[in-house]
Amino acid sequence: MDVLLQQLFNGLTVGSVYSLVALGLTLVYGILHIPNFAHGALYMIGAYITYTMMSSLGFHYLISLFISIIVVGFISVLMERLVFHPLKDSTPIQHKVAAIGMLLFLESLAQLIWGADYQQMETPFAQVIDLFGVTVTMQRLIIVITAVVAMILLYLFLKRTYTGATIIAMAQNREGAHLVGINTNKVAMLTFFIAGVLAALGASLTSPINLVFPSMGHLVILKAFVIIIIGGMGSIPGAILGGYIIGFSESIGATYLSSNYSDIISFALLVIILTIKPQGIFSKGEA
Amino acid sequence: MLDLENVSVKYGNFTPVEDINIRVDKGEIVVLLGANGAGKSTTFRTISGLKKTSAGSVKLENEPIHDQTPDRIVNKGIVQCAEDRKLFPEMSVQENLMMGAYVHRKRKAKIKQTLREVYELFPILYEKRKNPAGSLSGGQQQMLAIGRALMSKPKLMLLDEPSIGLAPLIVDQMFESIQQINREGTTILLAEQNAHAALAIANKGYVYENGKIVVEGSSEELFANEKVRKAYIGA
Amino acid sequence: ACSGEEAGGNGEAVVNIGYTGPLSGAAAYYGENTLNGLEMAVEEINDEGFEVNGTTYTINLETLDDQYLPNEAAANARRLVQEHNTPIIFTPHSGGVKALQVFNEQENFIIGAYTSEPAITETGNSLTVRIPPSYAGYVEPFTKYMMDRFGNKLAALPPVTQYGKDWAEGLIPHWEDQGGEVVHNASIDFSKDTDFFTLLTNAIENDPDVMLVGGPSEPTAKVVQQARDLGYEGGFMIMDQAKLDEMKKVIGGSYKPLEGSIGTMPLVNANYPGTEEFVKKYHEKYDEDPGSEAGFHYVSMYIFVEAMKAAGNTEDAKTIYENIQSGLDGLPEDKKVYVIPGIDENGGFEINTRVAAVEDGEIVPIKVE
Amino acid sequence: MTSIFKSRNIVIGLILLAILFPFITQNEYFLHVMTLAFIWMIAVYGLNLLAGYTGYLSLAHAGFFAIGAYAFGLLTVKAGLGFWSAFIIAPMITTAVGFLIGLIALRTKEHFFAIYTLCVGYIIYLLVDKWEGLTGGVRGLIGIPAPSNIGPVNLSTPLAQYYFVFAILLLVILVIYRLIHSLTGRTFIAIRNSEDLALSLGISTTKNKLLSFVLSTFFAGIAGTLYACFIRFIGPDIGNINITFDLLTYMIVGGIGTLSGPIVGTLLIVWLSQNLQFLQDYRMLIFGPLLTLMVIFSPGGISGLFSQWYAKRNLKKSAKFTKAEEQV
Amino acid sequence: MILETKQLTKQFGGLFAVKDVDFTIEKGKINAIIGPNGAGKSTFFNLVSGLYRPTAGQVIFKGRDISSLSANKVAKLGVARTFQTTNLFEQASVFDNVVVGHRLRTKSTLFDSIFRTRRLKREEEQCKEKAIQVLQFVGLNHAVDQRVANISQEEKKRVAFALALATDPEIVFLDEPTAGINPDETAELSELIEKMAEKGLTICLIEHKMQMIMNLAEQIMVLNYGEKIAQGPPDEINRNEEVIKAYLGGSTSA
Ligand SMILES: Nc1ncnc2c1ncn2[C@@H]1O[C@H](COP(=O)(O)OP(=O)(O)OP(=O)(O)O)[C@@H](O)[C@H]1O
Ligand SMILES: Nc1ncnc2c1ncn2[C@@H]1O[C@H](COP(=O)(O)OP(=O)(O)OP(=O)(O)O)[C@@H](O)[C@H]1O
Ligand SMILES: [Mg+2]
Ligand SMILES: [Mg+2]
Repeated sequence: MDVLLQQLFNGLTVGSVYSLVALGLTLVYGILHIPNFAHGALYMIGAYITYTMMSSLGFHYLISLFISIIVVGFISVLMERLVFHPLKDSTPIQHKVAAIGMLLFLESLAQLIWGADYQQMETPFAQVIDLFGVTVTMQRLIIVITAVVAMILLYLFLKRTYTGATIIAMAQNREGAHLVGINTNKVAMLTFFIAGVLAALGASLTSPINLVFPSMGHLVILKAFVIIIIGGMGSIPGAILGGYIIGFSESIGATYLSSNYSDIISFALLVIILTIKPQGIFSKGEA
Repeated sequence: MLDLENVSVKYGNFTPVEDINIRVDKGEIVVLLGANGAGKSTTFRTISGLKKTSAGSVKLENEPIHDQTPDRIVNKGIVQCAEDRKLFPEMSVQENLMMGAYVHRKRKAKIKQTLREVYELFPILYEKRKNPAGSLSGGQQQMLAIGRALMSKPKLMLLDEPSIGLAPLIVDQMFESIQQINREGTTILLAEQNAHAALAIANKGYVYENGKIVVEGSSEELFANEKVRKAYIGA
Repeated sequence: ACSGEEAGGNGEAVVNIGYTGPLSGAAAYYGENTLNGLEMAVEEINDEGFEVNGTTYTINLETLDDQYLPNEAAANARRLVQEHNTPIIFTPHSGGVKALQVFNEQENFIIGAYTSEPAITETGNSLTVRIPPSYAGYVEPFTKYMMDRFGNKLAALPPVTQYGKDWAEGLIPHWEDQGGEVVHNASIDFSKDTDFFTLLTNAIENDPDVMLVGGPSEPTAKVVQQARDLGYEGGFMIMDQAKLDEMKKVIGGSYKPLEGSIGTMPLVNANYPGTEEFVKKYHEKYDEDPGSEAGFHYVSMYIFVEAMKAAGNTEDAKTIYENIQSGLDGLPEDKKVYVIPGIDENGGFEINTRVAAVEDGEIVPIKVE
Repeated sequence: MTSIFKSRNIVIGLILLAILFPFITQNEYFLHVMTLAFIWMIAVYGLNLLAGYTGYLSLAHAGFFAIGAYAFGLLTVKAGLGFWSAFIIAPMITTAVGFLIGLIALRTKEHFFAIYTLCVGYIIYLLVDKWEGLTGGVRGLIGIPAPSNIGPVNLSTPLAQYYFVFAILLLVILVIYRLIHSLTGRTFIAIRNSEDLALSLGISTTKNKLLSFVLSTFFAGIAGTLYACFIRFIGPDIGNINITFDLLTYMIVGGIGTLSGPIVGTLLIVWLSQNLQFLQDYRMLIFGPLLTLMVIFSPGGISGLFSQWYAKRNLKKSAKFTKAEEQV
Repeated sequence: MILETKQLTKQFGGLFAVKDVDFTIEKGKINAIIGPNGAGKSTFFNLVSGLYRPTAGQVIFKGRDISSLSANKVAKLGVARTFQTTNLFEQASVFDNVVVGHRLRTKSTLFDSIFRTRRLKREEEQCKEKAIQVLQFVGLNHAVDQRVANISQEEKKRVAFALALATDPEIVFLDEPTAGINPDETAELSELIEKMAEKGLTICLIEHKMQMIMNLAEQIMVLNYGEKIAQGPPDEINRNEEVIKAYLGGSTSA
């Protein structure tokens, strides 16, 4: 087994998940111009819903996953309606705080419903494959492929369709969007829906190789922030690229530096980058 | 075509627009004159549905629109070119114009055509089509705003002080283009400080004084009106 | 001051016993387990109550959440003493214990400390009882068994908790004394590491014969599973917090992936006098198998009650503390979920540990001399 | 000027109340909770100075709190320094670190700043958590000494500690009060409102932002130090992001950018959570939404509400002080 | 001559917003910069006031090269400016907006603030007096305690003036001070500008309203595509072929 190869693959898997989460975050940032701290909670809820569908209702993994992304999509929309819409013309700090409030709420809600202990999610795709010396489980292949497909679709949607463009337009000037005849409420809801879907997708994909617990979103969301800053806030390609950068630097870092400090790597990376370039690397990269 | 009947607007307990009546007929150019804070922009915001009326009704071709959302109103053919432009700063000039044609998104060919027209009207925009709108100068942004409004081929176009920050030469061009746009069949409602140039091209006008309409009439009448001459033509 | 006073006029007196532990946050599940043990004991005891020189007492368990935070634990303890004047306060984490030790002697209450941190009993606090066994008991049999069966190259992958660290630090020196070698040593953080593959890949790269893993059963099982996925064929030493039987459920109902694992004897398989009954009752109450946290708290509650009886006193912590040994001796057979012969001079319970291993897909007990 | 500090006698009243509190409640536990609340207040004032008056929301605050606490802990336990010397040096250390981090962090703005500090805070937490050699890792630090006597005054009893912490809190409030109502404060507020304009008015934004940041870390440092010598055991958790969120909640509920906010918010939440014990794990089911509702319906927090009502009641004065109460 | 630019140049990507501009401003005079939109007028202001670093060339203020100084240092030396879009502290009262204006002339440190030193008290008085004084000067005595959010466009312009004046400048740069202001108000504002000049201030303003400029300015510079195409007294400029072509077009009397 070649470590480097294996670790590169591991990095690819994790990176894919990071990218998915970061994408949603960056989209919402674009619309709201606020970092949605509650995004990590959506991620966590997504995992739990899939888990419940499977364990309590005995649905197939894929069906559960589908239900989960839809439900979380709507929860996300709800959040926009109830929290961020009323706040649309208030200060950045208010936005951040509101988001944090939601985060705390959803987490204790999850604990109330599902309890605080580690849950673990079955997957029908547990088969182990061996690709030229690299150990690959089916699940991991699925993670990578699904993620990539999802990203391509999203990118086309935003670049090639008018509806996609409205998201970006609205991100830059709400009233301006009104004046050209865009229904900004629809756009906002659409964006949040997409973000929710991506979060739930990421979570449901990765849960079978990991664990499900109320605070599972914390670190992921923190890293997602690191990613979108590295990638330039609001930049789609930036988020994707950033996701993989972090994914790889972690798995490689854990191998050749120290596994105990592997969490710090991504943050250190960020601190270094912002120190050199306060606006992020690809800050011009408006999607 | 457009009728404002006894319209009042409130910001909290403050009433920037009170019981005004405005009538715009098809093919006309109508101008709103008035000091700062007189209520012109508020009127415009109300027509566009960005601000709700507290009393009275706004009718387009005799159907009320004051309860409609801004995007609906644009779809009905009323587009506004706002005082503070409301461009998409990080989008390129061309992308801004394309968004202007959002309501016609289905008809690609038509959009191309209109785009060409706008570039003819404002060549500078063509030069800068790849630059982000935010990097344009004050005046260039003004042109872009008007261009974007034109892209939706509106029936009725609301221009809020289009001459702000424009060089005299451009101001003249601007008013010419407005006339031209009007000739091509777009009805125009114009808010202006620059009463001289505005009245020169307008069919009729209304004069605001803190929220109420104090004088109205054909441009000739307004030219003749002493009060108006003193206050707004500065002659 | 409630202790000793007439409660509800039914001629019975009440002893308040305190508990402060993590009932929210990441450690809540652990906290709940510890509490379950106590509550079960209390219910049983209150059925007929217990008699201390003449008066019949029942126990009133006052529980407070401290989110695993020392300062919260301290605040709670002060509250328990102030408002319920509790002679005994249980707390299941070393942070809390340390924060309580700052004032438990002045305030005169016993700390029922469920932590294996040696330091807490070495500080010479005169009113601390360390409930769980030190892992010392496991180190020797684990090492011997693994070296005999698999070899002497060890990869240590303890969880980043204090518990995990202590365990590793307890085991590794002994392993090396026995001529073993530690080829890889890194800790796993279940709440932070997004992918165990990365860590395991590195560990397995040094092809160890044995892995030291631990933590709650689910994640530990996960690690075992993924190690197998990556083609690891050696043995696992499993720290006592994880239960072989629970892990089996997680992995899919078979002991097969756990082949060659050694760990604490699952309470369900252990044959202490009181175990079977306890497991049964616990199952009825919470429909899941009890872990050792629950078991130990259950039995300690009984021990303290016995101690109070022996002391003939339900209020003065010192007197009660002095009588714990007699409490241990007085413990009825059928309550012996664990057999605890004595308490050492530092206030730690002396418990003889039971060890089990998986051989050919079966749980087999391992002799500990 | 906040309405509380508006009329001198209310202030004096409150101070008296605080002084008499221990005798009113003969309850050590209340005393303990109150003392802790005071410590949090000090930290919240630090946060408020930066977020409320200068417009920069730092999410590394718990990190600096932890640095203060650990600095004190290590100085006394490992370096064997005397109580008072450690008590002076620990906040200094915090401030020094704050200075260095501020230099870099303040190159970023708004959200970048928030996230940057979020990550800095997390790094601090991870370092405390993982660097066992120094901090004892998850095991934490034990054996931190209680305040040693000042001359005859014995500071080891809960009562004495209560007054000790209270005295320091008063000092902090006084300092903040003077700061806010001085040119320095006006400068901060100017920056909060528009940095470009501030610049063109000859205000060195870099210098003043750094000043505000360093001050806020200084207060976090003091709070941390007090925490360490009050609880006398510290673990990595005190550097955890959740603590920052708590402090944030205190500030927002009380009223961001107001002088009375930190007191009101902290007292309210701390006592609520003590009495919501029956809800135990689910406190956040209440505080989370509370936080959100607060920023939606009353961005000025409770103090904001109060001063609005006060302003209505007393229009003439309103113009003078609403601005200080004005939320960011 | 109080301020002078030598070969001043600012480049954005490929575009020269300002190119090799030599301009001298006479002390105590009212100078004006005109030019088509996008000519580089605002950019020129941003260069002189230190918000932008020049790509090349120098800004010399009272014989000292200030091209590399940061905006706040430039302001300290006595260069004040207003913005094309007035950005004020909306939530605060007019008075409080203006008080900070004089901060740069004070020395109080953190220490002074905390210990309420004599110096602090003195300087605070000084700032408040200054505020009152300039507000009176711009004719806003009536609005002192109002919230900026509630005052009219034209009053906001005056507040902006007051702020600039509060910094005790020697030269004031005004970017389109009367944009979006109707004629009679415009007249009032130009009176105010003259009043400032009489007080010995040097003024440099950007305007498109020719009538006003022609009456007001003693010297005019015309920019086009970032380059200086003419400089001189109004009547000269009025007759300058190139200027008419580039800027004035037919109607000089717009
Ligand atoms: N968002 C708002 N909240 C409160 N009052 C407002 C708001 N917007 C405008 N106003 C007030 O409404 C009145 C009318 O403003 P409006 O912008 O319509 O005047 P205007 O005629 O367009 O002036 P201008 O010539 O400066 O554009 C003014 O007194 C203004 O202060
Ligand atoms: N930040 C920037 N990035 C890129 N280009 C810029 C930037 N700022 C200005 N420009 C360009 O520089 C040129 C000059 O802009 P400037 O704002 O100085 O014009 P102006 O003379 O003030 O015009 P107006 O009278 O319309 O305000 C314009 O072509 C503009 O597009
Ligand atoms: Mg207007
Ligand atoms: Mg300009």
